[in-house]
Amino acid sequence: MRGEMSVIVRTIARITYALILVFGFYVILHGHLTPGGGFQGGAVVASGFALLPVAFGAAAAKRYLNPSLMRHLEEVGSLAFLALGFLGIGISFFYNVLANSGSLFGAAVPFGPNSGILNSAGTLPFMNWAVGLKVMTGLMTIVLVLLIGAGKEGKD
Amino acid sequence: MNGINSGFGAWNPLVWTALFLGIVAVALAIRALGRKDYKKKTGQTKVYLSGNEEPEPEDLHVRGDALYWGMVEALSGYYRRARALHTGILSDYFAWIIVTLGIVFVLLAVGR
Amino acid sequence: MGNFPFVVAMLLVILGLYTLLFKRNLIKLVIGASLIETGVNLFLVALGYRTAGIAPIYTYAPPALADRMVLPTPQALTLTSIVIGLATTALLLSFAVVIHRHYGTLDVREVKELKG
Amino acid sequence: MNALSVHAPVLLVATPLLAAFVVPLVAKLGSTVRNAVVGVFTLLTASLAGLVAANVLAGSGAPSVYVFGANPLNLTLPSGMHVPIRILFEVDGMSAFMILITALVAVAATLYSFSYFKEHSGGEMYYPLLFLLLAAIFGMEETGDLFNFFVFLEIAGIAACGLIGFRPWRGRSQEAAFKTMALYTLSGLFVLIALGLLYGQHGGLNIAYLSSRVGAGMLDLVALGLLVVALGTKAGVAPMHMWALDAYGEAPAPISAVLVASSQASLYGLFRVLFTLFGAAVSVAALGWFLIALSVLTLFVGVTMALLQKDIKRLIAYGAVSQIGYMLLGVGVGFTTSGSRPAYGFVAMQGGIFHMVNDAACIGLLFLAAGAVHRASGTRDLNRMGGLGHDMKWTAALFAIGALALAGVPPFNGFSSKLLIYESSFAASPILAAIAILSSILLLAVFMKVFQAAFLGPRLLENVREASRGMLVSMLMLAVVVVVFGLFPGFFVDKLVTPAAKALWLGRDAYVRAVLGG
Amino acid sequence: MKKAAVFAAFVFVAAFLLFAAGRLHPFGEPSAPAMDDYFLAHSQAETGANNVVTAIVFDYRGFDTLGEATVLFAAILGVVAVFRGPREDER
Amino acid sequence: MIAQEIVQVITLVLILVGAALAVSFKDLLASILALAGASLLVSLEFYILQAPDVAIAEAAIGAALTTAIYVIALRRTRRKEKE
Repeated sequence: MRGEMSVIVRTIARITYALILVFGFYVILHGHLTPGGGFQGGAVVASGFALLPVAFGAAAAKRYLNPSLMRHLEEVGSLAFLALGFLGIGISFFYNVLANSGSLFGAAVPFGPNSGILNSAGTLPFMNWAVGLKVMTGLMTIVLVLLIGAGKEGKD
Repeated sequence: MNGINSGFGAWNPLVWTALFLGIVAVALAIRALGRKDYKKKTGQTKVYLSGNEEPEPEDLHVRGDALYWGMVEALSGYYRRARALHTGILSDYFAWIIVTLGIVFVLLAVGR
Repeated sequence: MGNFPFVVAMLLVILGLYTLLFKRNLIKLVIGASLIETGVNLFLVALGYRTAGIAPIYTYAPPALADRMVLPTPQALTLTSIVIGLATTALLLSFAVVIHRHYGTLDVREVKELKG
Repeated sequence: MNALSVHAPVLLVATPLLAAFVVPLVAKLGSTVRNAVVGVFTLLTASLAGLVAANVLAGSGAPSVYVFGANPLNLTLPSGMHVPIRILFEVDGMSAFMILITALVAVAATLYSFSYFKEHSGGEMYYPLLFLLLAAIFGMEETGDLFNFFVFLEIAGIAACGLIGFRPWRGRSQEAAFKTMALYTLSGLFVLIALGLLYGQHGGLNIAYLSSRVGAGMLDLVALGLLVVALGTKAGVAPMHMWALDAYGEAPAPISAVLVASSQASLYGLFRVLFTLFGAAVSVAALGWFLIALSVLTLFVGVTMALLQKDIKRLIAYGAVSQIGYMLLGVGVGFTTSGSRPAYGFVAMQGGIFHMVNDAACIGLLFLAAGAVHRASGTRDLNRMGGLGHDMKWTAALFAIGALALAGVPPFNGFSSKLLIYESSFAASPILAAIAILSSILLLAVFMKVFQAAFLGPRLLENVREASRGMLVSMLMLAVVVVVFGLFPGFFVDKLVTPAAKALWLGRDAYVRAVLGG
Repeated sequence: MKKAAVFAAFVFVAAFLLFAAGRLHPFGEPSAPAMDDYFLAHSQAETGANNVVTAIVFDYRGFDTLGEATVLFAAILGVVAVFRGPREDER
Repeated sequence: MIAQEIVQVITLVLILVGAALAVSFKDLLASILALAGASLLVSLEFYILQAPDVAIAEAAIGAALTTAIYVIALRRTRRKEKE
């Protein structure tokens, strides 16, 4: 963790990080079809991020990402999720208004095994994105704040 | 409406308060019968301690610790044990939870 | 196989309890809490398993097995519980770091200014 | 207006959550805007709490159900099912009562915080955490789903510990926060294990559904034991009370008051488990007597140890722990006699439940006053205080009201509820009444000591100023509650406490029927 | 002595937990799956999601997920508050 | 089927071993790594129990992020558990 690691580690970390990012976003996007969803994708992205301080040192990680920006993004994600819950308040809180409506993400799904229709599941994909944003930035904030805060005046 | 009745006794705070205020009024009335010619902050109201100097008010203040030392002393056996149990060690907090859980399990298993 | 997975989950809980009760380092206590957490998660997921079942996802599910899926509810609960576990762990560890800053120790027996 | 009434239970939780997410964003605009937003949301939450309670009490405490994501929203069971599949809120008389308590404490604590935290940093974290804690407490009191209860329990625990450790430059606050969090985590996990056991056997998570299914099987009893111990720990019942002393003592003063409400919400959960979830299955008299024994222990340990304390907030914390003993004593007597249902059992329930609101008001008042004293004098050590009453007349008077009420001196509110507990526990066993009265007398002695040491005597400290107006107003609010509840107890017992006690004592069937129908 | 008592209680509790694990329904054969069967049968029609777990997490038990997101939010606030650095004195 | 059961039993036993090591190591870093290993095995066990959603979450959160947080916290405190 101390300082920077060798070029090999950094290169591998860069590639792995990109791969993990792609995988994480895929997991979020296809959350209603394949294993995964907002949590898992967000957590995957954040755990890929945890690689950065290992490879580039804590200082570099801090330069890339601003904890207070992350925190505000996290709040935005929470608000979006809450708002999606409120969307159904005409009927009841968390009612899935978009499902089977025929509009965006409203395609009906045949019963039983099928190959998956991305344009389905109503509000669920939106919720996946809200929670994904939230979990991703939230976990990053925790790691960053611990990194910065614990380093600030600890007697190493 | 404003009182409560427990089935064993009744309690009406308004009546109680009226009584209490009445007693206070009586007490004040008795006090008013006393001498009125004392002047405050003169020699007339000075404390007389068998000719000794009156101590400064700061020295007369009873500190929080000292107020019940007699009671604490009398119960010192209990207090020694009770203080010893409040160790402040986290493991002991957990230990109490587990012991209580064990007792509850015994009670549930036996008393079923 | 019997109830072996349940037993293992409970054993994890018991190991965590042992750590909480008899270990002396604050970070070790947090590890104990994490172990209990893991054990409970395993317990929940194992509750919902069906022998020879498949994951409760209809995308490309083998049609022959589509009526034998494992129970989904415990999995949903476990997802929530995992994130809660991470939150508590992070908070506990940050308290431990600051305690170390103030007290210079992480020994449970020495972190006891609040007593009596 | 009707739609608002219908959705009030969920809005009551969603509004503080929304506030918690919004406040950090508006905090950039300066502390005046932030405080205005916080104030508006607090008032909104409190009025929603009033609306929910009014709706429930208008139906004399009959449970009303709100199902999340269902169409229509009171559809608890889809056609052909006997298990509720969605999360639902179920608000009955007891929940309404608890909601009112929490709202009262919430308003007082927020108002107080405006002055108390004026020059502290981190307001953009303090108020959101406070709102999260409140939302979680409201959620715990409203929910009808066991896992949802667990989630709110965890939110309450985490937000509470964030607030306890909110002043990281004090090592002791971190120690208290770590200990509290560790115990909260363990008890939360016990709840989760119990939930797993219940789910594994009955395949449901709804409290009403589980209540209709649990029996006296060994697994159900293991779950019951875990739930009792976990919720007892969170409520601060001796001998698991030690975290409470650290937490109440080290948290910022307004938070101590809210923590009392949070402990009471856990106690509410315990009552819900005992009377509603396991109401039919458990006729274990041994458990009832064990709870009574614990309550007596809590009482006794709380008051006797309070006598020794030098730190004013830790002393009040011991007082707060002893009050939990009174509530548990009243309801424990009710639980023990719930098989035979004699008249005094119901009176005991009324006393224990009535004491909850009285305790929240008095202890809250005392904590707030202690915070004012701490701020004014710069110390919490009783031995270094003295003569504060010369400069802080209002605080001294309000502290005296709180102390007398807590000690059960008539005509304040503590006396009315304690009277009900004394008389009914006397019917159960005279020894219990004797211990309860003795504890009350000791409590009076304890607070005589505090009052004498802090407020009376010559001035020992220089530059002491009266608490600021906001702090005084919030204390005055609680003091008014103390006095009004003391002078007109009959009204409140009739209107608030009796529906709550009935909901626990006799309301199990109605609670189950509201969900399962039939 | 004290430690022995605690250890005894620990062993007793552990025995109870293991006993509970042994007494549960046999592994792999859930005893009361009515609620979960409902989810498996209806989640596609009601929510349009192929992944039943996602359907439960965000639709049937969406409120829990809101709570879980809140837990994370609270933990972040707590951690940030703890590490916000030294400032002001006691008063 | 038998092969799957054998794998499962082995995984479960290894989880227990990892947990026991996490409890018994005096070196806290080793302890944390043992915990991470146990977490990873639990994630595998989730996969075997047909819970891929939970498996991904456990691998990312339980094994990776929790370990990172532990290691960061450990850097600023004492590494060895005192005797």
